Parts: sequence; structure tokens; C-alpha cells
Amino acid sequence: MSLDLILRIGTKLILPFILMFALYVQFHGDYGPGGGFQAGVIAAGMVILIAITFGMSAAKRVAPQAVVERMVPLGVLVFAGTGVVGLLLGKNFLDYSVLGHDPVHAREWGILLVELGVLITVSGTMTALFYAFVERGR
Amino acid sequence: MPLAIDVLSWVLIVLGSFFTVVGGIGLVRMPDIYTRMHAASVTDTLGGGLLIFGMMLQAGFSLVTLKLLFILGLFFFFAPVVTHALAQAALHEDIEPELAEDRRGRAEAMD
Amino acid sequence: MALLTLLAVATIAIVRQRSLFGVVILAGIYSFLMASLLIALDAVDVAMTEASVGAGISTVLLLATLHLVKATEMRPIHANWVPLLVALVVGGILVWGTISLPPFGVADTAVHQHVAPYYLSRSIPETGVPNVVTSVLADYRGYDTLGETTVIFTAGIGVMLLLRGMRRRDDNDRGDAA
Amino acid sequence: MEALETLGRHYNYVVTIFLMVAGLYIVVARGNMVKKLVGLSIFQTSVYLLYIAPGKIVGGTAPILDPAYKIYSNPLPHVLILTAIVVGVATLALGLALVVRINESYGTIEEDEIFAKDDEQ
Repeated sequence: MSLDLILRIGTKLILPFILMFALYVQFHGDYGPGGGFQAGVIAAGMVILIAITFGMSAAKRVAPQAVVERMVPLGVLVFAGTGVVGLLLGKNFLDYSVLGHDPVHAREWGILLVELGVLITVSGTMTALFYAFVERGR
Repeated sequence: MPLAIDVLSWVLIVLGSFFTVVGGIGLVRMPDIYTRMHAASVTDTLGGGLLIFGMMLQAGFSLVTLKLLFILGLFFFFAPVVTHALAQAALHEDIEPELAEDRRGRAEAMD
Repeated sequence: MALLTLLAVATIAIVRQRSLFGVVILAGIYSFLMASLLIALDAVDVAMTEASVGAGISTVLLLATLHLVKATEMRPIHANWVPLLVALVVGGILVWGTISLPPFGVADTAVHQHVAPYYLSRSIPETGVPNVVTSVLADYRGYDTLGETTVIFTAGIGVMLLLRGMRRRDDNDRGDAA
Repeated sequence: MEALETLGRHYNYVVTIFLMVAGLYIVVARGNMVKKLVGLSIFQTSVYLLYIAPGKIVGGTAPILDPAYKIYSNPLPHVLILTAIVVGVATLALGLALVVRINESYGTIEEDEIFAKDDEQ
């Protein structure tokens, strides 16, 4: 157990960086490479790293299984809901230009919202997949 | 960009590439997992470090340099951590380091 | 070009490797090679996704599966020259078919004439997003992305049903047999 | 000589087809299911290459708009492949889940042994 010390401390050190990098990739996706898909996978990678180093119980404290499984449909709902808002406000499905006063800004906001939905679904699905495979091994 | 900095950065990049190649050759040529890890660590420290320094000099003072600095810091912190984890996994699987005596014994057995 | 050759070499190694553990690690190497190749082809977003998904999550999932199943491949019983022949013939026909395709890296081919210039020129005035990939992904082709997200959702639900929901019935089956 | 030149200019297609055919060969010839899935993902990856490589323009840069650059590579294949990769890993996970279930009910993941057990019944 004591031999794990370096690995555990190292993991603890890198975790905030991974989460920060995931958020950077998510919100900087408009200006540089990145977006919801990549950020979701990186965030899921953080949970998997916790599970590998500290065990499944620690990972489930960080990302409880119920929350993760609810994230899977929630992201799709956020995505589709953004589209439906456009529909309700009298434009086409997934037309974001109604979300603000200025159509250009509104579309930027729409992109952010949609990417958020993608992030939620992808990170939730990837973590849930990992949980499902590990649980089966027990 | 002054010529001197350009030349220096390219020298660093070429040196870094050289050490990366050396690490790769070592990875293939070394006999067992511990010596192979030893060879691979050349790629981590000298190869990666020199390459990133060279690229920093190429980039000048900008956001890119800061990002490269972050990468360098993460590299120097976590390459040893990962190597340590790998070595420990190998020990956990009861893989003994191959000693010179072992090899001599094998050579004598062949004769 | 060197990267392309390395990819081919990694594939041959995957075909020849019998230990499934080795196959998984080689698949990870293959994914990283593919990611560097994609950077060389200017597809930075795709390279990032490939590096994190192909080399990260796929490898973890494959290793988790190997933990559950036997990790060495059986030697094939019957000779496999028929599939080899089929593969070679198909490959030959496909290579013959590519001769009339435009060469690599030329700007005036058909793919660059249609909608790509529209996206490249309208992205900033219409959406204010400099990364064209993001704006096309989330705005111009939002339907596509919604569909893909739904596919991921469906696959996740499917895996959860396969690996979690059925376990109770398994126990019952075993109980009945006993 | 001319044939070699054509081959050089179409080298990306040649490698793409090689990867595709190698993936096909693994899927058809190998009996192990995990290996089949790896072959399937190689096949998939070759399709990424097939899409991305024609979108590259020599001298172009990544499609992130900046006043400093004039020529950009085609962003459309990037978008299509970006989503394809993530969907690819989702389907891979589904396949692996099926492999795990098959292993639980047959005790093996080799195709020949599974057929043999089916014949017994």
C-alpha cells in the first residue's frame, strides 16, 4: 500500500489540471480546437483515473452512478430543448438566432448551449460505460 | 527573430529529436522491462524537454510559450510518476530484473 | 508519408499479434499515430478527439473487457487463405478505382468548391465563432450532431441494459437449473 | 515510372485502402471476437483517413479563422469525422458488452468453439 504513495499523490496533483483542461477545451472550443465531445471524454477520463488509482468507491463518491446515468438523457434533452426553444419562438428547429437580441450573439449562445448538451451526454455515457464494465467484473 | 535564437532553437530541436530516437532504439534493444523503461525515460526528460525548449524559443513571448511551459511542467512531474507506476506493476507481477550474472549463466549454459 | 507507412506497419503488427493484451496496446499506438497524422492533415479537432477517445477510452474499455474474458487468441483451425484472397482482390480493385481520383493536397478539386467556402467565409459574420469546425458542428449542421448525440445516448443505454439490467434474470436461470 | 508517380500522389488512398482491407481481413479471418472488434475499429479509422485526406490543401492551415492566414483546409470532413469517432467508441462499447455477455453464456469468445457448442445442442 505504501508503495502506491507516489502514484496516489501524483494522481491527486494531476486531477485538478485534467478538470481545468476539460473546461478549457469546452469553453475555448469556439476559438481553438475543442468542443463538447473532447471535453466530455476528458472529464470522463478524470473519473476513470480516480477509479483506477483510488478504487471504484472513491470514483462513485466523485460521480455517483445515479447522477451519471441521469446525465446521459439530460444532455440530449438540453440539445433538443435548445432546438425546441427556437421552434416555440417562431423560427425553425435548432435556429438559435431567437435566443438573444442580436442574431450573431444569439447564435454564439446557441452553440455554447448545444456544446453543453453534448458535454453532458458524452461524459455521462463514457463514465457509465466504464462503470458498467467494471461492475460486471465484480 | 534574431538569427542566433533561431539557430539555438533549431539546435535544441535537433538534439531533442536525436535523444528521442536514441530512446526509441534503446526501447527496442534493451533486454528486459526495467532497462527498457530506463531507455524510455531518456525520451521523457532529455528528448521532450529539449524539444519543448526549442519550440518555446521558436514561439517567442506569447500564449503558446505559456502553454508549452505548462506541458513541460506536467511532463517533468508525471513522466516519473507513470514510470514508477509501470515499474511497480512489473514488480507486482513478480518480474525479476535480469542481472548480469543471469546472462552470464545463460551464456555458459549455451556453451 | 512516413506516418502513413507507420500506420500500415502497426496494422500488420495487430494482425500478427496473438496475445489480445498486445493487440489492445498496439491499437492504442495505432490511435496515437492516427492522431499525429490527423494533425499533419490540419484536422486538429479530430486529432484531439482521436487521441482522447481512440487511445484513451477505447483502450480502457478493451482492457476492462479483457479482464472479463480470456486474453489469448486461439490459433485458427482452418486455413484462412480465402479471406486473404478476397481482401487482396478487394484491395486491388479499390486501388485501381482511386487512380482517377484527384491527387493529394490540390486546392481546385470538387470537395473544396461546394459548401466549404461558404462556411469559411460566413462563420464569423453569422455566428461570431472563429473555429469553423465548432460553428459547423453546432450550428449549420446541428441536426447531424443531435443525431450523433442520440446515437451515443442509445449506445450507452444499450450497454447499461446488456451489462447491468440482465444480471438478476441470470441468477434466476441459475437458480432454476439448480 | 509514371505509375510510380501516380502511386506517390495517391499514397494516402493506397494506405487508406490497405488499412481498410486489413481491417476487413481481421474481421473475416480471425475467430476471436475482441480481435474482430479491433479489426472493425481499424476499418473505421481508415474511413476517417478517407474523409480527412482529400480535405487537406497543401499550404493550408487548420480551419480556425485568423487574419494571418488565407488558405484553410476543408472543415466539413472534420465535422463529420469528429462525430463519427465518438459514435465509433459508443458502438465499440456496445460490441464489447455483447462479447462479455457471449462469454458469460458460452464460456468462450472464439467463433469456432461457439459454433461447436451450438451444434451440440
